[in-house]
Amino acid sequence: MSIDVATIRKEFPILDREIDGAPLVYLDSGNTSQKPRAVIDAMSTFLEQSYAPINRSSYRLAGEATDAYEGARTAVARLINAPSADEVVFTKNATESMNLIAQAWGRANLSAGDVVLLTEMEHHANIVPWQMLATERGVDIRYVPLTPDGQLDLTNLGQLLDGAKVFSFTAMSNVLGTIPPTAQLCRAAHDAGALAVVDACQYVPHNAADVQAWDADLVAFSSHKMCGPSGIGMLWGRAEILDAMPPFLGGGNMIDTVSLDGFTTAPVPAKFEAGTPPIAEAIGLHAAINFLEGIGLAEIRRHEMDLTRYALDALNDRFADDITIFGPDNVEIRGGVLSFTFRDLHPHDVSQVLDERNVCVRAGHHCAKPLMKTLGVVATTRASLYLYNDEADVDALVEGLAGATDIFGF
Amino acid sequence: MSIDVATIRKEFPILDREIDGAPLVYLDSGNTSQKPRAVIDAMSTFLEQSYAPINRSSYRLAGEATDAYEGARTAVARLINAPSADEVVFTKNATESMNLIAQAWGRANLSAGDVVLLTEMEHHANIVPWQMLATERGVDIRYVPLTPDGQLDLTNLGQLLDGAKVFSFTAMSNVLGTIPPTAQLCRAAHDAGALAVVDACQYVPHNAADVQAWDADLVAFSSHKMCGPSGIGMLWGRAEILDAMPPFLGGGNMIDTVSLDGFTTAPVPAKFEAGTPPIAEAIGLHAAINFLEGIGLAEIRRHEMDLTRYALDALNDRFADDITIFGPDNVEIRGGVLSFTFRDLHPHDVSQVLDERNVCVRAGHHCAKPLMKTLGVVATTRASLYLYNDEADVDALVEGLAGATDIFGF
Amino acid sequence: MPGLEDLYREIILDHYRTPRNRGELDSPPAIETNGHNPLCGDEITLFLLVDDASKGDAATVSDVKIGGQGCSISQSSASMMSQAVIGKTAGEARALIRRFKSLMSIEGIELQPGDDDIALGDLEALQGVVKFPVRIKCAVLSWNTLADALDRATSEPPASG
Amino acid sequence: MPGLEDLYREIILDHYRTPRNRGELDSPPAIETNGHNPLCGDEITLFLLVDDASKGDAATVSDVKIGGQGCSISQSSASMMSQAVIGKTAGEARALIRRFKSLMSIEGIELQPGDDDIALGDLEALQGVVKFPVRIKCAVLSWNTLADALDRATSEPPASG
Ligand SMILES: Cc1ncc(COP(=O)(O)O)c(C=O)c1O
Ligand SMILES: Cc1ncc(COP(=O)(O)O)c(C=O)c1O
Repeated sequence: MSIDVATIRKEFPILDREIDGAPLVYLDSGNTSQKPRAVIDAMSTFLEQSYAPINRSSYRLAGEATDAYEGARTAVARLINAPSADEVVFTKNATESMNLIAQAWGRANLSAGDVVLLTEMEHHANIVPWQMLATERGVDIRYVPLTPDGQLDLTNLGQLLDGAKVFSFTAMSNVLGTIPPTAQLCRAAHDAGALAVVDACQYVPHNAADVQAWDADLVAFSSHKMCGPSGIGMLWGRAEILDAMPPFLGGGNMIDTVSLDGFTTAPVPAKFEAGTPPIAEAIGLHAAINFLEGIGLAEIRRHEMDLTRYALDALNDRFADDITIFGPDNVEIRGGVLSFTFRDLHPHDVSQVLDERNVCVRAGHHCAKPLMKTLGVVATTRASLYLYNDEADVDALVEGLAGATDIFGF
Repeated sequence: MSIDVATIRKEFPILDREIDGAPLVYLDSGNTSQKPRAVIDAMSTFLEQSYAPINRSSYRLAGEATDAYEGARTAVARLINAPSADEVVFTKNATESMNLIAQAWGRANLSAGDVVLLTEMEHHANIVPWQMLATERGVDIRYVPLTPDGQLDLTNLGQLLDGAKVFSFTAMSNVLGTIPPTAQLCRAAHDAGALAVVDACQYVPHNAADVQAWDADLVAFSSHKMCGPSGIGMLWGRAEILDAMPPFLGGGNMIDTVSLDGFTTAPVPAKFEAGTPPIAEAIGLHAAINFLEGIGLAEIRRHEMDLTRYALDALNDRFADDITIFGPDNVEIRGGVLSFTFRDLHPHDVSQVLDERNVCVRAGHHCAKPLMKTLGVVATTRASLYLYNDEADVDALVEGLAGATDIFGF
Repeated sequence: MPGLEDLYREIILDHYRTPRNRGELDSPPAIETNGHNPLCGDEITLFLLVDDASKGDAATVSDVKIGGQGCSISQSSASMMSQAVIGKTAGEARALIRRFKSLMSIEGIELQPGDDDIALGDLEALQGVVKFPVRIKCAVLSWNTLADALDRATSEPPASG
Repeated sequence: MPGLEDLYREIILDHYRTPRNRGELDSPPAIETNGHNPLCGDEITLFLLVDDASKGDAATVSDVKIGGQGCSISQSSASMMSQAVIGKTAGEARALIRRFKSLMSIEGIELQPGDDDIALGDLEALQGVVKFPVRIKCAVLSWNTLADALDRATSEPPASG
């Protein structure tokens, strides 16, 4: 069963946009995804007819808005198969979710000499918050190394986990596409007595996620990468863990009571949602989840596997030794993210030439500078695929790259 | 010169909504404001035609999105007369801005025994972050008391500021409407060698703000209270202060470089904007600022002064001793926020009865529990006015309150 | 939409205007428990006196007094509750809590055999609250506080003296 | 829209394919400065040798070498820059930096009298970059690095020996 990309494309108004007469070939969804009409409309309609504060006022309009906001929480829980919607915290983005973990859980649980295990393919969002904590607390950070084809090298995992209090890793690399064995890694973490934290930012938009099957402890992801609005992110955590964590940001909504002398906190999730939350954004996110579920996450994954296979073959066939695509070749364990170097061309120049044909890719370090170092490059060009991409998009990429030859005369 | 409320109302689609045949009387803007069509349309159009990542990719669409996002920053700077747009940081809400200050500035500058001066009329967002720091660092918090009519009692300000490292106060109370002499308070803070932090959450939406005239150091406010989208807040700070502050959240965009061993930070404002920001929200905020500036902040303030006068008189004339309205009576020093107790009725019941007529007010502690204690109440009913409210809205409030008599039979 | 008369039934207003069992009890021997609603700031102080606490569910609720401030719904609910539980055993009071919370459509309440048969009496008047979801928290505040108090009363070592 | 030919002029591609003054200088006596573009990860290492540093703006740039990696724009800009400043005084080099950054539409550059008359030579070819705003940072990276190096060269005490 493959999805009907032509129909899906019609749902995304921006894909109709032409720049200088050429259609948009959007291959930067790993960065941020485009939005279907259902999401845009859900937000406008809400703002036009139903916008109101949530959790604070008691008139009907406010009650309805609160229900709508909480409805989004329920949808998120369903999407990742969380046991309870109360375990879903809304943040501003996955980065805030990771900082919340590092700071609220980290400060309460880590002290000098404790070990945090990360991997060499993490996004800065899963490195810098821990490094900040490391500086403050004298915590040690270790990294799981990579195999030459861009998988986690788990040979010494036991040793690396020895003494670790937390193992935090990405469920899908935003550079290599690599999908590590998340459930196995969570088990290993638990066997070593460590907390299992999953950066699911790239995984959730493209796969059927199941936090219970993973047996993860804390999971972070973002709305804007899964057809939802910007300005809202998610943190899921097991109730016992979230309950035991101290608060992160202080202010309205997260309190139980406040006096001049101190405060007590509200129960989770309110405890971690200080201030006015992204209300309309939660409504848009709910529409995005309904949209993705309507198509089917497993079907989306299947489509992306097929398209990734197509792209790997098309690029390798056409450019042979002129292109180096990083990450595993087996699409069973890689998502639709294709980072590559092309001849001696700098990614900025590659992206510039592609942009001339409206092919949108990202050139740079992809917020994964340590990984760039491991790969021995300063930057890569990255094309990333989503449910609205098709073979024509990949073909446009291939043609665009071929065109680069003319300009630079290699 | 008064504003044309009838025309302004037409710009707000939700004000056309009727519930059970009655029009909406929205008197909860102090909580969160409604959105004009210009804001809703700016966001939809952006999502339909121009959505792209900012600061990360180099194709044209991304370049345009980055320019649009930065354009919002320039608009914010203009709105508050900041010397430079680079001093404007986008956060998720004013609460995050306050936490950023308390944590990034506070951790770097405060230690045991240092004094933080607040006031008794602060919102939880300007109390709890400091209390969290106080617990962690052993910092002392003092509070400026209030006069019986709800102004700051500045009699002992010098003494209270003695030894204070920071004086953080609201430029307009969200409960009392009180507008303290902000410039004078900033001067007093500086004379005492303290940092002047202003919670301008209620001020900026309703007044022409000028951070340079205030001579403030750090200022926090929210988009959703000023006709802009939810999910985005602002922090303005003097360049030297922001430059010297350590980062708050770690991740993508806020770094200069990252290795396995550590990271260095990007210049302000990127330093404080970790992760994918509220992109479409910044676009909507820009439209909101244009909308407000088109009408004129001084004109909006004038309208609200008139309407507040009208409301104070109408309520006091009609209900005399049956109503107690808190805060100063002089509209020169109060904004359009009317918190009151009505007979012996509990605010929840008052709000319920008003809701029957579609009059939306907030009942509760308004995220200012310490102030409730000072006022000697558990909760109040609060009607808060904005540019789209008119005398008919106030009349509906008065009639609704009169109706409460029938039900409870007082 | 449901009208205000569904919410503010006469019997509710009566309990609101003339709350029963308002006051305090000496603690100890009574158990004093506090509850509050963070949304609106309502506070309740509940004093519970149980005879023969060591008997657990078979112990008797011999007195209840209510203090604190709240809206008509939370106050009348507390007042009716106090009337309903005085003289009951702890077990019967717990069953009534379950029955009432299920009436309020609170999720996750597991009714036990027989709970459905418990007579609600005046409390039935609060049924209309369900149509006003934001007010449900007001109605159950005192009941949650009672549940806390019962747990403490029947688990704590008896007050010495 | 501007075409790629506006950006990738032949002279730029020539400097990109055959960068001038690539390499290193002993440091000391040369000043070594690093610059990078956080957006794309480009890095530049600039070695600057100045004669008679104590003369300040009158000191002479006697040699420049460039290392690091970058795109065609940043590499060619660095290459052309190195050619343009070798032999100039520090003051002339600073004037050229101002002139070039103003060509790139960088805000806040205060041109000084005479700056406008400075001949850009090959550097003129980079003018097209302005039409591609995201690439401006690439073009000015080496210039900012040179500015740093000049400041350090003419302020630091002369290397002993
Ligand atoms: C793997 C991974 N983790 C974390 C992030 C951070 O997400 P956000 O920018 O939404 O906070 C990203 C996205 O850039 C990512 O790809
Ligand atoms: C005076 C004041 N400060 C801070 C806040 C917090 O703003 P936000 O909820 O947007 O973070 C509010 C709004 O509730 C407020 O009225």
